[in-house]
Amino acid sequence: MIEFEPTEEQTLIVDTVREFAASELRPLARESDESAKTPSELLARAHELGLVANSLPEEFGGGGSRSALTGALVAEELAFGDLALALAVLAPSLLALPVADFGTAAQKAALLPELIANASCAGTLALVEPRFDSDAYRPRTRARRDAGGWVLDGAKCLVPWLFGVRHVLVLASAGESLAGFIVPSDAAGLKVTPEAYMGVRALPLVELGLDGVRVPGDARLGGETSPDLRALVARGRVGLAALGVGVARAAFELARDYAKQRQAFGAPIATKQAIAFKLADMAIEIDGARLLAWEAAWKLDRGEDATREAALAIHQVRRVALEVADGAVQVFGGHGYVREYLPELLLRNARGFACFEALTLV
Amino acid sequence: MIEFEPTEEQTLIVDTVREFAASELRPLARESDESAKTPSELLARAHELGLVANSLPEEFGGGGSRSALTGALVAEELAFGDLALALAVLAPSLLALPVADFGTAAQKAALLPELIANASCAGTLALVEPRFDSDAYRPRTRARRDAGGWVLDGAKCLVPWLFGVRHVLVLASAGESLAGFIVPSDAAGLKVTPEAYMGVRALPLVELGLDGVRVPGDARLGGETSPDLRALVARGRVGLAALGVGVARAAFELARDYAKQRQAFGAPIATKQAIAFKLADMAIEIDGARLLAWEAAWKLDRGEDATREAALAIHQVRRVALEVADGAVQVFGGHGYVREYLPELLLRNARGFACFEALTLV
Amino acid sequence: MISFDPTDNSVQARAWYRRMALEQMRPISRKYDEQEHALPVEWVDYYWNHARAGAPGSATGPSDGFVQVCIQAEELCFGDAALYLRMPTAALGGSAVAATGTPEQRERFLRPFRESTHPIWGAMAITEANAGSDSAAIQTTARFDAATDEWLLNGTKIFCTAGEGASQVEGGFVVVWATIDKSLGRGGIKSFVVPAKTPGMRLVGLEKKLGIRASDTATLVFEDCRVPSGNLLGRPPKPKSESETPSEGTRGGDKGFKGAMATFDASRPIVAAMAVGVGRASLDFLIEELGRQGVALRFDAPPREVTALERDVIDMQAELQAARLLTWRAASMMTRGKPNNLEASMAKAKAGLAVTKITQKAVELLGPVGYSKKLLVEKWMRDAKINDIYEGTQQINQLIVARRILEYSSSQLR
Amino acid sequence: MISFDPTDNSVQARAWYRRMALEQMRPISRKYDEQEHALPVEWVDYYWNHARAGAPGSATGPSDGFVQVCIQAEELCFGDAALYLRMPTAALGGSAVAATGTPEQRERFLRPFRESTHPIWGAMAITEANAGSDSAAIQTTARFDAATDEWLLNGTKIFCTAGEGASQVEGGFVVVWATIDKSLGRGGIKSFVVPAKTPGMRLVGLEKKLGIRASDTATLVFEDCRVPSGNLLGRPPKPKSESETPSEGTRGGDKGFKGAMATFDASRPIVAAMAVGVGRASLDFLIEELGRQGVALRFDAPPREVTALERDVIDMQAELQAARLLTWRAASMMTRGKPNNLEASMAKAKAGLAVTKITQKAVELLGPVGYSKKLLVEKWMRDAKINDIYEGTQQINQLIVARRILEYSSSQLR
Repeated sequence: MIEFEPTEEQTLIVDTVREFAASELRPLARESDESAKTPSELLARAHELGLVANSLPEEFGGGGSRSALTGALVAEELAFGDLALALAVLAPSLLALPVADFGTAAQKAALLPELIANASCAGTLALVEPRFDSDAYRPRTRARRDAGGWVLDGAKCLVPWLFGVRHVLVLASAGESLAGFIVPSDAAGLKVTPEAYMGVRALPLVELGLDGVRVPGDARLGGETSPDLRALVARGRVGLAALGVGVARAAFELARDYAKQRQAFGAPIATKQAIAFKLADMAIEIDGARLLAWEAAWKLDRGEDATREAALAIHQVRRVALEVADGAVQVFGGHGYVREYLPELLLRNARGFACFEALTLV
Repeated sequence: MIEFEPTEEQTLIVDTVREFAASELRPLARESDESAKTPSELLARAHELGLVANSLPEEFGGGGSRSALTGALVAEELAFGDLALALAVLAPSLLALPVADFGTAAQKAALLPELIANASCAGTLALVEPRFDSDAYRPRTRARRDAGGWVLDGAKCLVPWLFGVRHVLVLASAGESLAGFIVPSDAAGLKVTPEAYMGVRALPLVELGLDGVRVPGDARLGGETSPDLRALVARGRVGLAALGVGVARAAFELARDYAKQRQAFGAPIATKQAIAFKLADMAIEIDGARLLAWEAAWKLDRGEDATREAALAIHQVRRVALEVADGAVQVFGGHGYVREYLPELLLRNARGFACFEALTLV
Repeated sequence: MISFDPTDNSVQARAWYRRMALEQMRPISRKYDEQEHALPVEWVDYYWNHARAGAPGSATGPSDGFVQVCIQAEELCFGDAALYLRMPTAALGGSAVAATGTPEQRERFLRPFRESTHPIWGAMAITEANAGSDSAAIQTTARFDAATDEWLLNGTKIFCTAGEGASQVEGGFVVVWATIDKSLGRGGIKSFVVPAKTPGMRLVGLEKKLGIRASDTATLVFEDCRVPSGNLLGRPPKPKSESETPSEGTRGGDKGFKGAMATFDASRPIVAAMAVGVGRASLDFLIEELGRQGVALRFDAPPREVTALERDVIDMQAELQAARLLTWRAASMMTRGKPNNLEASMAKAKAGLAVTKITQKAVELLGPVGYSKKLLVEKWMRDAKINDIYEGTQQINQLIVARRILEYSSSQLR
Repeated sequence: MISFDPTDNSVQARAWYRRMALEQMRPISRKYDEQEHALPVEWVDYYWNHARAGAPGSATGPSDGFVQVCIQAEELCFGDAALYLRMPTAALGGSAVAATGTPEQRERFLRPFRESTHPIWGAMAITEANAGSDSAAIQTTARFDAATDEWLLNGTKIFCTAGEGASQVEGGFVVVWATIDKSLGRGGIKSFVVPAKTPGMRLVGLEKKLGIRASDTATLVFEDCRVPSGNLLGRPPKPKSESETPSEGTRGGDKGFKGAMATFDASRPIVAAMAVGVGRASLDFLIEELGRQGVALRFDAPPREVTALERDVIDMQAELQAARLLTWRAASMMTRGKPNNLEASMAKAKAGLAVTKITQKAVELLGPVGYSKKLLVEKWMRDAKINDIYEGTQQINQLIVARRILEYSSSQLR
């Protein structure tokens, strides 16, 4: 039956996360952006909440309730608090979910307990590459077989790199397929360089140089099953789409509240059609984009290929998040341009969705 | 010096044409659209005015003052009256201008006197082809040499075909270059089928089938000089851009006047920001598009390659003409949807610019 | 739970209506676009005889409720929106009777739609020359004649969809909005059922339109048109306190302007679904035609290779699906009995605009072929535009959304 | 005649400023974006010593007049918009003095900009916490002290561009908008020149901003700040009829609110030109970078092959050029002494919005590289956005355009 009401359980989770975002993320948003730092206590508190662990298999200490839809609901609420901190809080899933989905028994046993138990973020994922036409499906980073193992060459960027990272899942082209390799963070030939971007400044990001990085044969995610990881791209896009909806909603609500309170020409500016209709369009576009993200997540949960739905959702969100954040700056006028208020931060963050891929997963 | 004021002579011409468009075109717009007919007396009156002849060489009876910029000014004014009738009125230039620009002495002598003297439209031009990806620069209609002459094969559409057409300039790929062939309208193998489109209904248009149409060697425009006619595409785009600006301006002015007069909720709807700002945007976009068209025309008049400028102008006009016409329908509300008022006609006409190429020339 | 999985009933209905769209409607689309105002007899007869009872389905199985109604509207407008509007049904007039009529009125006016031996139509007459979006400005009057216990209607209504059928064919009816007391403003506006062929109701014209030409958009004049008091929709209210004005207290139906406006909450998702249907007709055809021309559309093309065409089509698909899901959400709330005024207007605003653009874009992307009358793509562009205008223009729906999200009354945000 | 051919003077100036942009500004763009609020000494000194006198050119040859000023602004903002705003010039304060001051005032306040031995700045202080777009709501007061023949200014001004330099460096000045009588509304608003370091004028803060971080956007507080009566801009008007209020008749300068607003007709084309400069920086870089990556951009690609990239770039180019030409048109009218209020707002509205979108799109099209701090593309996006906000937001300029085209007064269209 076609329905749009979260389950009671989902509603409970959403309420909890909303509260968490309001009390723990939003108040830190500005300060973390200015200092370009993720407060480490935040990760500990998020770990307590079990946001990531809840999705991971019970046998390794997780909650065992995996749902992309629930993940999308959670992501939106976190990003409503702050995008950079949301990405940081969810970062442990970057290695944990692929290992849970595609890993060999040995890989799961070796990595999941630590990823679940550890409050710091022990694993990450590297997909995007530092070129204008970074292609999620066809990385130029290549893996070739050599002496029973693999050699990786290439470059990655936009790799979340929180304190404590011990392994990075490097996505590379192995022949025609998209393969993943679990690379220790101190591997020889791996060069880690911190990066800075216009937005998500609180999230530590690095560029990775891979210069003949050698890993053993069993470092390939899924080992001999040689899984094609294209599905990860869709999981990333659905997660990002949900985050983008959260960013847009934050911008919309700030703009709405400001417009009702700000006076000009003797009345709140929200009473002007130019402002009111802009806010109406924002609300409509946000709801439409959210439903696209939900549909893609729902499809993932049914175990179906969601390449198309995820592409549509992220396409829409890229536009909507940017337009809504830009609209919020516009509603705030001069105040939208100064860092005393949040709209400019939301605009910088919103623009990131144009190039983000697999910076989160559901 | 960078300036935006037409010369006195241009102003005079514009005033004349504006008057002509107001008295002769606009009043016939609806009726000609409904009956899908160009009133033949209109062509005669336009001929008297010398709109086309004015641009043609004096030695054959023309006015000898060729200017793409003046042509653009004239085209806008005519289209402000009505697009279909403007295209009809300007149609004699479709063969005359290319012959004047590229023709051999023999071609000029054979064709121009008739094209200039005759009130009916003795010549036309065939560029567009009946497929979704009709390519102005690379027609699929091909010309191959055969026994000292040429054989043409292919299909054309959107060919203006007013009463009296005796020759059609068929643009075809001759090897790698864009060549033109002067084909008698009764040539063997030439099949002429009337067409109907959503817009410009008053303009008679035909599809041409060319099935082994043979023409002598001297039928190639320019003869042995084998000129490449790519420049014609730019001349067409500039003319169309100017026409599009005229259509948009007609829609804008109708919407503006209606909005000031139409009452809702106790005041003219123009006093609502949603309507007023839409009108402001229309005015801004129209002026911007006009300036792009002028710049491309100015470049043509300097004898420079205007491929880029013409592409930018037509790109902009395609969007602007459609958006403004659609906006006018919206401002008129229900009245915009009925054929008692002009906005719906303007919308249908405006959409045509997406596929028009060389339906007029400057 | 959140689910995008239609029930078996919906799946079955979708297939049933889709076949009807393709087999019964499409073949005569062009014909009745060209023969403006002609009655599409073959379609009217087919519908009356074979489709009136609705799609086959399990009465006991789970239903998507109002969402299924939207799916049906989408499929039929995927066929032809103009023919959809010409279907012999009670249409918006029926919605008004169903939503605001008494049980007796529902029975009296709607039964013929089940039992008549010939096709009949219902219609709703609201708009006037000087009352479009501003329904409260209605000038048509209803005066009570106590001597005969009748209402006398006087005024002229325009843009009345299905107004020819509803006013001229015995058994149908027109629901007419009229004011019983101009001094009461909105409070004075009531709806009256005027049966077809009632003396004093005259069909004076049919609009020639941009699109939906098979739909009869009528101008109706009412001159001392008499209807029994029982044709005022709703129950005459209980006697009220003396402070009430007599006209409001003793003569008005219990669901006046507000009740009538509330039927928009039901009709707007349907209009949105209709828009989505037209948009899908265009988009599906475009994709199929490009396929026939050897153009594959990829969702994973390398960034530097993505064509403008591909990106346009992705955009059209995303916009269409966003409009559809917003529509279904508004409908689903309706099924659950939740207030959906905001969501209904969101769906209508989004669908009207998105589909206007999608159908315009489809004409563009198909070049001269798209602009030609040889295909239906140009017709769909003309048909689609009405969805951005009727049942509240784009601007009116934006206004409603804005008021809701800002929690402003209609006097605070005008 | 219609011509797009710049004069030799403009061509020379363009080349001269472009070289300055590339050689003097670009190398320090990132540095002063990061060191927010630091004085870009090398640039300030360079400008003061080498560029203040303007581009070399022929005094007798034909000039593009105000269009050339726009070309200059475009080139310098092609270099760096923030550094442009930090140039030691009289800036908007100077425009106000030039437009509304007496010859004596022009001489007194502007001469130092030619003769000072160190760099100095001018600024304009209009905006207040509760008076943004609504300049008429200004709360800063000017009270006349007949005893000393001085005006006393009291109030707080925000968003004052170059307000640090203008208020703190001897020789510069701030033009302050203040009301001499709140009961007069707009009529009571006058402009006062407050020389740098005048007691009672305090710099209390500098805004941290999204972009243009090298520009000092100041908050200035005025507490019983005294300026001589001769610092009220404009000539004290001739005695008027008795019906005039004394405050308006005897103390006000002859160019009040309206005169001050008219300076926007000159400044808006310049802001538009600045926007175009930033947009061009982005677009030129994008095209060059794509070229380096082997992506050719065609204007004549076959329809089915046009890439999304190509179409985006064509769109960006058309939008940028439309903005530029609208700007030049408004400037050209200014040169000819034609009223250009409508055209100036058109240019500003178009350029602000177009360049916001162009710079945002450039970041997108360059993927992670565009979003990174390694390039200046992300900075240009941040810098560009201010053009959609200051000198009248997008919305205010739309409002002005709408009033003009509808011939509505500010009370008819609010």
